[in-house]
Amino acid sequence: MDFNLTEERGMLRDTLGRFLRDKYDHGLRRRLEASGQAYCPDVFEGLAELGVLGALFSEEHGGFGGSGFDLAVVFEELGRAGTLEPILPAVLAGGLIAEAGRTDLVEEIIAGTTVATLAHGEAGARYDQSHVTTSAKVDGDQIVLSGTKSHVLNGAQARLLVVSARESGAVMDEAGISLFLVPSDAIGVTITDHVNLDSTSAATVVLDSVRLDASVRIGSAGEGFELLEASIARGVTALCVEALGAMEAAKTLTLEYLKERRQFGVPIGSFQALQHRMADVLIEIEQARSAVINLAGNLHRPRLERERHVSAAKNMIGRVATLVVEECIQLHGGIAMTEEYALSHFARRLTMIDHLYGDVDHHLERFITLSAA
Amino acid sequence: MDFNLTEERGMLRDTLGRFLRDKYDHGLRRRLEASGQAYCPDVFEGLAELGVLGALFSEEHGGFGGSGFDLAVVFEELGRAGTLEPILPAVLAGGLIAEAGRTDLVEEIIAGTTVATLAHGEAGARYDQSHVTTSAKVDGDQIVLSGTKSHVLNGAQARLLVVSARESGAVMDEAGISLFLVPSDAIGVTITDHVNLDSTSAATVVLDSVRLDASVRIGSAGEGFELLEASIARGVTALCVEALGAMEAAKTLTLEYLKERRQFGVPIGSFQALQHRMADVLIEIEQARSAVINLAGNLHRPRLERERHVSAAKNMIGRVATLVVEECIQLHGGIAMTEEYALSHFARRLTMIDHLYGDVDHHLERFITLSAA
Amino acid sequence: MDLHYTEEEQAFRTKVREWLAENLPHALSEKIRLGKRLTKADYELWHRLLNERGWLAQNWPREYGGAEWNAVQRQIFEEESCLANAPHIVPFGPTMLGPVLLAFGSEEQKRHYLPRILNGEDWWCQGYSEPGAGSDLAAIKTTAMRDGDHYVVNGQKTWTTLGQHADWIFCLVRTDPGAKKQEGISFLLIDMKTPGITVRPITLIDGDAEVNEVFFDDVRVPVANRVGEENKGWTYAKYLLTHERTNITGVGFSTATLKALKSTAAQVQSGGRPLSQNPLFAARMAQVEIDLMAMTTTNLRVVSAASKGRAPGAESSMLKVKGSRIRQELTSLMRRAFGPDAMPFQNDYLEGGDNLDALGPENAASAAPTYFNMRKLSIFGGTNEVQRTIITKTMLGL
Amino acid sequence: MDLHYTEEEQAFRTKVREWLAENLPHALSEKIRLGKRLTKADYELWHRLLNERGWLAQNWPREYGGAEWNAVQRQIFEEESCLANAPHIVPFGPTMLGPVLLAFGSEEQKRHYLPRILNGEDWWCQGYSEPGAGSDLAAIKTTAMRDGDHYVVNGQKTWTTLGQHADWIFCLVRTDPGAKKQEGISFLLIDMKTPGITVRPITLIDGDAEVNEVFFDDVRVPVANRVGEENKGWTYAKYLLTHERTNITGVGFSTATLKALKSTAAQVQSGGRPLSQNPLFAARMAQVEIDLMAMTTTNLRVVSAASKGRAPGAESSMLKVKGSRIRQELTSLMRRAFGPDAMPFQNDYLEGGDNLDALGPENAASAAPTYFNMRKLSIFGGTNEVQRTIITKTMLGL
Repeated sequence: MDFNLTEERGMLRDTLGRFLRDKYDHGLRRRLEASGQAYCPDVFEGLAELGVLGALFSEEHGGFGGSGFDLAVVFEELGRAGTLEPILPAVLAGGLIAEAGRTDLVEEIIAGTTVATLAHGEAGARYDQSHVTTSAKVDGDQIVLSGTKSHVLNGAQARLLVVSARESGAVMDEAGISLFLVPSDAIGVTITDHVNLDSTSAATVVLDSVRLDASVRIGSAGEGFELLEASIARGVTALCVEALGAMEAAKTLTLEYLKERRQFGVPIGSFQALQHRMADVLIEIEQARSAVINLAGNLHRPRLERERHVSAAKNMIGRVATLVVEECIQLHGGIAMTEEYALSHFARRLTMIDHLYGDVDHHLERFITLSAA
Repeated sequence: MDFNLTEERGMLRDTLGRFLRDKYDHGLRRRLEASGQAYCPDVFEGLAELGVLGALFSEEHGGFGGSGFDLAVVFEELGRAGTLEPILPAVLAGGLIAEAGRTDLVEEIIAGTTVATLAHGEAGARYDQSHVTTSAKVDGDQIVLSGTKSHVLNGAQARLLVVSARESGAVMDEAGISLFLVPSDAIGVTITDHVNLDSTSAATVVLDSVRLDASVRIGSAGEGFELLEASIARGVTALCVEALGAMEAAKTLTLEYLKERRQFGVPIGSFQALQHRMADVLIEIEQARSAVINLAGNLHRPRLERERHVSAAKNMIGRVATLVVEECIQLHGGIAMTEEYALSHFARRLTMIDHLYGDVDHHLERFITLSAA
Repeated sequence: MDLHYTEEEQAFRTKVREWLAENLPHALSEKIRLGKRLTKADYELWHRLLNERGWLAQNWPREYGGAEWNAVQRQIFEEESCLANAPHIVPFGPTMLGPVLLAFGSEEQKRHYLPRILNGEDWWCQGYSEPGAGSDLAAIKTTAMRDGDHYVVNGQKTWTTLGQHADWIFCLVRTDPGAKKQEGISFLLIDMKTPGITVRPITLIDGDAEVNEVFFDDVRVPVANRVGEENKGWTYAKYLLTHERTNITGVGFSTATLKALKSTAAQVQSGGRPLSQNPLFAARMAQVEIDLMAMTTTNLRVVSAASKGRAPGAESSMLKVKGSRIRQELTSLMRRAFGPDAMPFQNDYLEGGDNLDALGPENAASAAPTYFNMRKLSIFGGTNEVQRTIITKTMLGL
Repeated sequence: MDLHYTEEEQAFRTKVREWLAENLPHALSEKIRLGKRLTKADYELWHRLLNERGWLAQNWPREYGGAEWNAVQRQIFEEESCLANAPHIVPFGPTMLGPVLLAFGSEEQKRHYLPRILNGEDWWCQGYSEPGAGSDLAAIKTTAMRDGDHYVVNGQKTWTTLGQHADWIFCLVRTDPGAKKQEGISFLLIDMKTPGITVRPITLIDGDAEVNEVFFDDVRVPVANRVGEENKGWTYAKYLLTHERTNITGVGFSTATLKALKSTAAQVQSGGRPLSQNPLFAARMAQVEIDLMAMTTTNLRVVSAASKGRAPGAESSMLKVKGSRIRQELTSLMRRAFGPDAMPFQNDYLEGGDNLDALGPENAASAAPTYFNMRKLSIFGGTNEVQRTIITKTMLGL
């Protein structure tokens, strides 16, 4: 047992942390939003240069990391800084692109010159990962894709989409789903951008008889679900760690506020009722950290074990995030409800993470099902 | 709308309250237990004289009350005093005996000369009210009862048992259940006593081919469930109000302790963290009170409305009771864990009430089902 | 003991319900249903309609154009309004300032200001909170120094709800800086057009700008605009706060939100069936419904006592804490119900009219913003922590 | 970063598991499984078996007959013991007093007392708490006045666990009544057979009498029985408290209880199916399992740091609060699982041997008593409130 980071990971964490503390703050996020930018290209480039994207991929795929703990190191710092740059899409889509053997594209992703994302969600799917109605029809040696994908993270900034579509089976079947590599400028692809409540950017992607060479299929026909689930497991790991970082940021802001803010002539942190509630917040954040460690450390395990930890961690993160958000706002008072105070960003991001890839209840039920299997 | 008691009920509450404050305390309960007595006959007689049992029955049945609010007045005071006398069994069995037209027996119950109880529970039934395996076989103009009844409240002190038994149908069917009036000294009846964790007395009743005249059947053959459910609704009302009284007692003890007990040189009630937790306890007790008022005020309504309030109140009482028990113990510290301190009785009674006629989860699910009906 | 409304009260409910059905404009109720934001014109329209019926100033006496309703009637109106998706009344004029003027204003002030509140000439806002004061409401730093027939006001107010629309602001100002905290405060009525006043909207976590900062820079206010005596303003402020707190339970809001939640959960599909049939979600909904059933009765108990003239004590603090928790839980469930569809931030849709299409279900856009907005319930009007302290001090006598 | 046990640690686990399988008497593990109470003889037997293997004094150095295990090894032993339904070690001698004597005792004291702890000659109990002290542990009123070669002890201790069996008690006594609270305290070893000592068992809410009051009435204790310096006892007490707190997480207990709970829920029928398939009960179980999975890792993080010599700070307070909550939740679920069968108070069954039949399922009798007993976890060893204060003071520095 060893709960220490390797030297390399420790160095990455330190340089990344320093870089973000220098470059990123709530003011930057607000400027980006005011100017309608989804993220800051300079920062994104800087992150790529630091090797943040490379850390997401194994050496085999051209990176220098790829394990759960590599994701952990990167995303805790990103979460703490509250970045908007498209790193999560690289986790969700990148592994699948690597799986397809397209090391050329992975290289571009690692270099930060190509943004790739996963186009999987659909209207009415809620958290059912096998809910796929977008159709993929074979026509000679071509594939024709038709359907609409929702909540595609950084869809409008992506040059490459990994699209899930159904080749056979009914709407909720796991079998029959395939994954396809689709350039965002392919004929028939229409991408409509929107901003999320947490300032991240997402898009609706309409595929209107998009005709591509059948070689864009990743893996075997109708057998994409397993790959997809594994990729989402990595995405959820990244999200959970990001949430942990955001919790740490919220905690730091709140502890500072409790010390600085005076009321009735004393710092509000001297009120015992607030102290004890803050203690519970701190305890639960440690629990969240442990759940995340468990997930990161089991990401390479066989499916059942891995997914049990995915659901355990996502459930824990969802619960603790709500506690952190609601308590940190309450312990602050009105100031925390203003958009110009940084906590509001972390509160929104932490809340929205529960809406991505399954919420507290979804993963609790899934944990029960997986445990019985 | 009027949330005040009628003058008569107000008087009953006041005299009953005064009587119990005079006669009942934790010392009496402990002496009863030490001497192996299930309850105090003197107090029981006194309660009957005050009209406590008469208040449980309508004028039609020889009493002078019988409504939900009559139960409420009586049981809040009983709960606050933490009495062990067999009044709840009179609610559970009494209404059914009245239903059977046996006003002679009801008179004895009201006078306190006869204890009657409901023998309905069975091993393995948990909270499923229609789980009845005890069989009733018609043999000419006789009925033969066979089976074992569990958790029969004051079974060993009762002279009359209302026994549920199955005349037809499968183990969980509502149809096919009948109710029978069985003297506890009938041949083939064996009653084995035990004490519950909350010092109440209960028994296991074995019916070994108990042969009785068929006239002991209450209502029509196989149609007893409806009567039973209505009677249990009254019993649950009594239990919920009793719990409310017990919560008030626990609250009073805790508020006193917070004021008197000093630590670090000040009363522990001056610690803000404890104050705020106590405030939450007080708020939830008010919620419990309202749920109980809703139930008492809807006890005479049609089945669906009545039972929705039964489940809402029992769920609320279960949740609040756990909060009250756990917080009042914690706010006290070690002293609350000693058997000689009165709080320990209220803690045990409040907890055991959740184990009677359905717990928090059982009634939440039942509320959902009833609401969908 | 009788849980049920009297025939008179039921008839009143029917009257309210029928009037709402006939008079509430569809465009307004649609905005409320979809959680869109109301414009100044929307509120003004609603106030005008209510005033035409005599229902705008519900707790004023009839002789001043009020409805003279008791607490039960006001409660019934609130429930019916919420269920009909009617806007709420902007409380600052009719509900808050009105009673203060009636109790403490001069005859001239009553004659001048009350009709203007009713006919919509004056939109009022509240100048109580100050930056840095928080729960310590009496920590007022805004000063009003006497200069002949005027006070010269300097300082800053904050969290001024809908102040961007206001013509007038009622303010707590410090007129005796030497006095103890709760003394030396006066209650001033200030025309927002007076030179030296600046209003700065604060964008909140939900993207809305419903509150403002108001800056006073040598603002000259006639002494005649003071309500009651100099340095006695805290008394009037406390009177107002009591009035403010009566409706904080939000039973009407919660009842309407629960209804909307159930209908949403029946529509949203999850795991191949309606979300309402998911055992965990159904349990969460049922739990809050059971809480609300009890809360409704707790509220009626207090309201019924109040309508008989008994003033609510620690009870109103209990109602505030529990009422805000239930409202927060309901809006949290609404957010959860929509799953990923609660993520898009559709500010234009929420601000706009009928011309914009929603991304996802039409009522999903407001779910998460409303959840965030409702966090305020446990903060303003005395934080839930302050309420807990009131509750225990009352019970413990420590 | 490596979540998994080293090969060495895994081999250690196997060794412990095999030894338990071979040596734990069935009669003992049955008592634990059914939640029955252990007799003095039961504990003595278990101590003897452990001592024969050299595993009784786990954190003592080998030269004194200890196992010299690090924190990870102790954690592994605890987990395996709980899963095997082994009794816990009565900690007062081997786990608590032992380390204090090793650190602060005289050579003579070590040579005399340590072997007697190991071979079971002396059963020790703890004289820390006093009536009225509660969380304020240093508020010690029991006095020890010097009289020649003796101290004369007067006062009262309480919550003395298993003191009814004890031969000796280690006590905090006040030797300088004039000194400040945490000064003037000494650490005395007192023979329970000394005239003037009275032990009164306290029956607890679960019907058990596991704790006692101990009264001292002019009890003469040789000065040689003092550990360390006079008036420095608080230092030794704090050292001991740190040792006491390391195992308070109860991961082993919780893991074993979760396993028993799952098996119970699979057996109990509810609504025509096993309770384990009831969505709400399954959700409660899964929720606490997820909490425990995280807690286990939190604990390992602290334990692993401790085994590398880093002293746990606020972490042990966090472990205590969360660990006690999980244990309490698990025993609460166990009680709930049995429904009405958790009601009968089967004191004789819990006290007795194999000859008595249980009413209802054999492991139902202990469910509610254990639930009540476990309320103590958030009270003793520093209440959870005290722990929360430690956590925030550490983080806030206020």
